[in-house]
Formats: sequence, C-alpha cells, structure tokens
Amino acid sequence: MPGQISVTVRLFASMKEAAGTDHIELSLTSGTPAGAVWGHLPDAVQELGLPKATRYAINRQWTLPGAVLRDGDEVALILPVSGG
Amino acid sequence: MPGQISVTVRLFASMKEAAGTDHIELSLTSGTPAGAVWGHLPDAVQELGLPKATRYAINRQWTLPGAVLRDGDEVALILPVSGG
Amino acid sequence: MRALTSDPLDPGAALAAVGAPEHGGAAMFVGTTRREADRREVTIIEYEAHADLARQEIDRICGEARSRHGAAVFAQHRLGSVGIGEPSVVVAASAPHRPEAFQACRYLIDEIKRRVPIWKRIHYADGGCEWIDGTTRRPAGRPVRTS
Amino acid sequence: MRALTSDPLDPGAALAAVGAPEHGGAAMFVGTTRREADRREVTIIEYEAHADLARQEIDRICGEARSRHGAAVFAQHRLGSVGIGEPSVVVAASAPHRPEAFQACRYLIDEIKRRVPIWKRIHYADGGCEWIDGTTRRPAGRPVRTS
Repeated sequence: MPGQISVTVRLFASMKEAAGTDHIELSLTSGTPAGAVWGHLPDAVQELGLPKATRYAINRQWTLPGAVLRDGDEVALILPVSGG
Repeated sequence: MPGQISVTVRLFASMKEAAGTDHIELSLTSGTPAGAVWGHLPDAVQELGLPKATRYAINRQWTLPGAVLRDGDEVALILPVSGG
Repeated sequence: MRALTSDPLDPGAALAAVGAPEHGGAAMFVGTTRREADRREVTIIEYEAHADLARQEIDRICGEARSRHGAAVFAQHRLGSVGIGEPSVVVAASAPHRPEAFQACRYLIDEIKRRVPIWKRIHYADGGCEWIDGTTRRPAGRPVRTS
Repeated sequence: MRALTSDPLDPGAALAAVGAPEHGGAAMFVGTTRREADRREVTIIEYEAHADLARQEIDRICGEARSRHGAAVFAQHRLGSVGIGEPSVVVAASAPHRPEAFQACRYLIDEIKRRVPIWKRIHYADGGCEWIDGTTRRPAGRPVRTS
C-alpha cells in the first residue's frame, strides 16, 4: 500500500507478557514516529499504561520518540529498567 | 632500687631494625611517662628521629604519651603506619 | 568479557580481569538477589534483557569508567532465573589508587542499574510474580497472578 | 575471621563471609602490591604488625562499620612477604542497599590504613629496601642499604 511502512515492534517484560509474544509486526502510515507505536499495540498491552520514562531504540540503537520510522525498521520500547 | 621501675619497650619496623632487637628492657625513674621512653633508647634508634605522629600503647592498649608507666609495663612505640 | 551470561557469575574472575601490577587495588560490587521484596518472601528472580542493546550499553559504560577514572574495569550481568543470595551482577575496577577504584566501581553499578535494558521479574513464595518495569499498577500487597 | 594471616588472602572467602539473603549486595576492596614505588621497581613487600594491637584495632573498626552502616563486614590483612600483584589486604561489606555497602567498605579500608599498627618494608629490584614508617630521612632517590 503506498504511504504505508512495515515495522517490527520488540516487546519486553510485562509488555511481552501482556502481548503473549516478544514481537509484533505493524503496518503504519509513513512518517509515524517511534513514540507513536504504543497507540497501535494490542489493548492488552495498552492497558499496562505507558510509563513516562519509556525509551526507544530503532535497529538496536537508542533514539528519541520523535524519530521517524522507515520501512523495515525494528523498534523497541524500553520500559524503565530494573537490572542489577 | 627504690623509685626505679622496669619496663619492656617493644620496637617495630625501622626502630626494631636499628636496635637489632624487637624489645628492650629499661630501668626508669618511677613516674616516667610513655612519651619519655624515646630518650632512653639506644643512639642507633634515636638517630631515626621520632615522627610526630608516633602513638603509644601500654600492655597492648592504646594510651597517651602522658600516661605514667608502672613497674612491669610493656610499652610499644607505634610509628606512623603503612598497612594496606 | 561477556557482558551478559546465563551462567552463574564468578567474582574471582572479575577481580582477575582487572588485576594489573601498576594498580594498587581493586574495588568490586556484587549484587545479589534478596530474600524479601515489598515484605513478601521471594523464591527466584528472573532477568530479561534487550540483549544487543544491553551489551552495547554495558560496553559504553565500561568505556566511560575507563576514561573518567583511568581504571581497568569489568562488568557482567546474569540473565534467566537467579536463586536467592546468588549474584545477579558483578562489577570491578582497579586503579593506581583506591579513590579512583571506588569511584569507577560505583559508576559502573549505578549506570548499569540506571541505563541498561535489563528487567527483573520477582517470583514470590505466595505464588505471585511481577515484572519491575514501571507498569505495575496493582494495589499494594495484592499478589499479581500471572498464570 | 582471622584479622591477620601469613597465608595468601582469599577474596572469595571474604565475599562468602558477608553474604546474607537479606542483603542486596556486597562491596569489596582488595589492596595489591604495586610493581613500582617512588619510580623504582619493587620485588616484594614485607608487612609487620604489632599483632595483638592490630587484631584489636581491626575488630574495633569492623564493629564501627557494622554499627554505622548496618553492614555485615569482613577484614583481613596479610603479614610477611607479599609478591607483586598479590593481595595484601581484603575488606568486604554487605548491606540491604548498595550505598551502605560501599560506605562501609570504604570506611573499613580507610580506617585500617590510618589506624592499624601494620608497617610495610619495600624491597627494590636495585637491592635497596626501606620501611615506610615516618622515619625515612634519606635524600630522595638514594637507596637505603640495610644489609
């Protein structure tokens, strides 16, 4: 479809659990920024709420929520971390 | 001898080396404080100088240089330390 | 150095990795799983990572500690299930003098906890479990049943 | 815990000694002999103590770290000849949270170095050696020949 892009969204921790999968393929309007991916995720994921401190990575590099996605991108939503 | 006490002075590090022994027996006038022991040590030890930060212990307990020695005491001169 | 591993961590290997005869000492921090969280008994803790990004970020933090403090550094985080009292993270830093070794060591663990995409899921003795990732909105004390 | 020993130190034993399932982490510092001192190559370092007083003082410092920081602590210093790169002192502290573990660990090593009656004698590759005890008054760079 013209003006559409395909992206892979990688999910971790409680988002992965809520989605029942560690990645979701989305078809989005060209020009969609990383920070808008959330609104396209399944309801079960959106019910968790989006923590303010969520960060984003495109193709395994940190990015900002305003970064525009391109066709074939892998975008990761990085919830507030708790390692250590 | 009346008015005299016997004390054992324990020596460490360069004082022990200069004296060639790790302890010296001294006969001192009753009333001598720990801090005055230095003046009764062999010349070879006194030549090292007495570092300002030297501390004193009597019978394996910390004490102050003004503490008066009693007959039979073991007094230790604790030069500035360098452990670790 | 493998920054992430599913094997038990070896603090001795961390110390050996930063040992250098020009250095006067090494500081190390070993993070271990605690028996209690939120006043509930914990059985195991599970760690998950965005592995590629986590490795990159640990490497970057190590580089920062090296250049800021002139230290030799080591950092490793465990993934998967970790039993109570077992190490989940080990960091070490050596330097010519101890203030720098301590500073570099503290920098490593603080930045790893703050920045690296690793999350823990606490499994409780009462059967509940929860991810610690900022989404937890349950009322205090109510177990989250996930199965 | 033996506060003083002539045997090689074991950092793993130090960590094990402070491990507690209520604690979230342990900080450790391992002091090692350096290859160079005063720009001269070092071969070995010899440590001597007023043993009774040193043990007492290490015990006292451990007690202070425990009560100030709520930490479980360990401290051990080696005596006798120590080769380059080998540990001469190991301290460790664990606490429920890492700031206290780091503070207690730093307190242990700082106070041990400041207060405990232990002295080192550096043996140099050029044949000289010297006690580090505040008495050294030789001109800079001149080896002190002691034999």
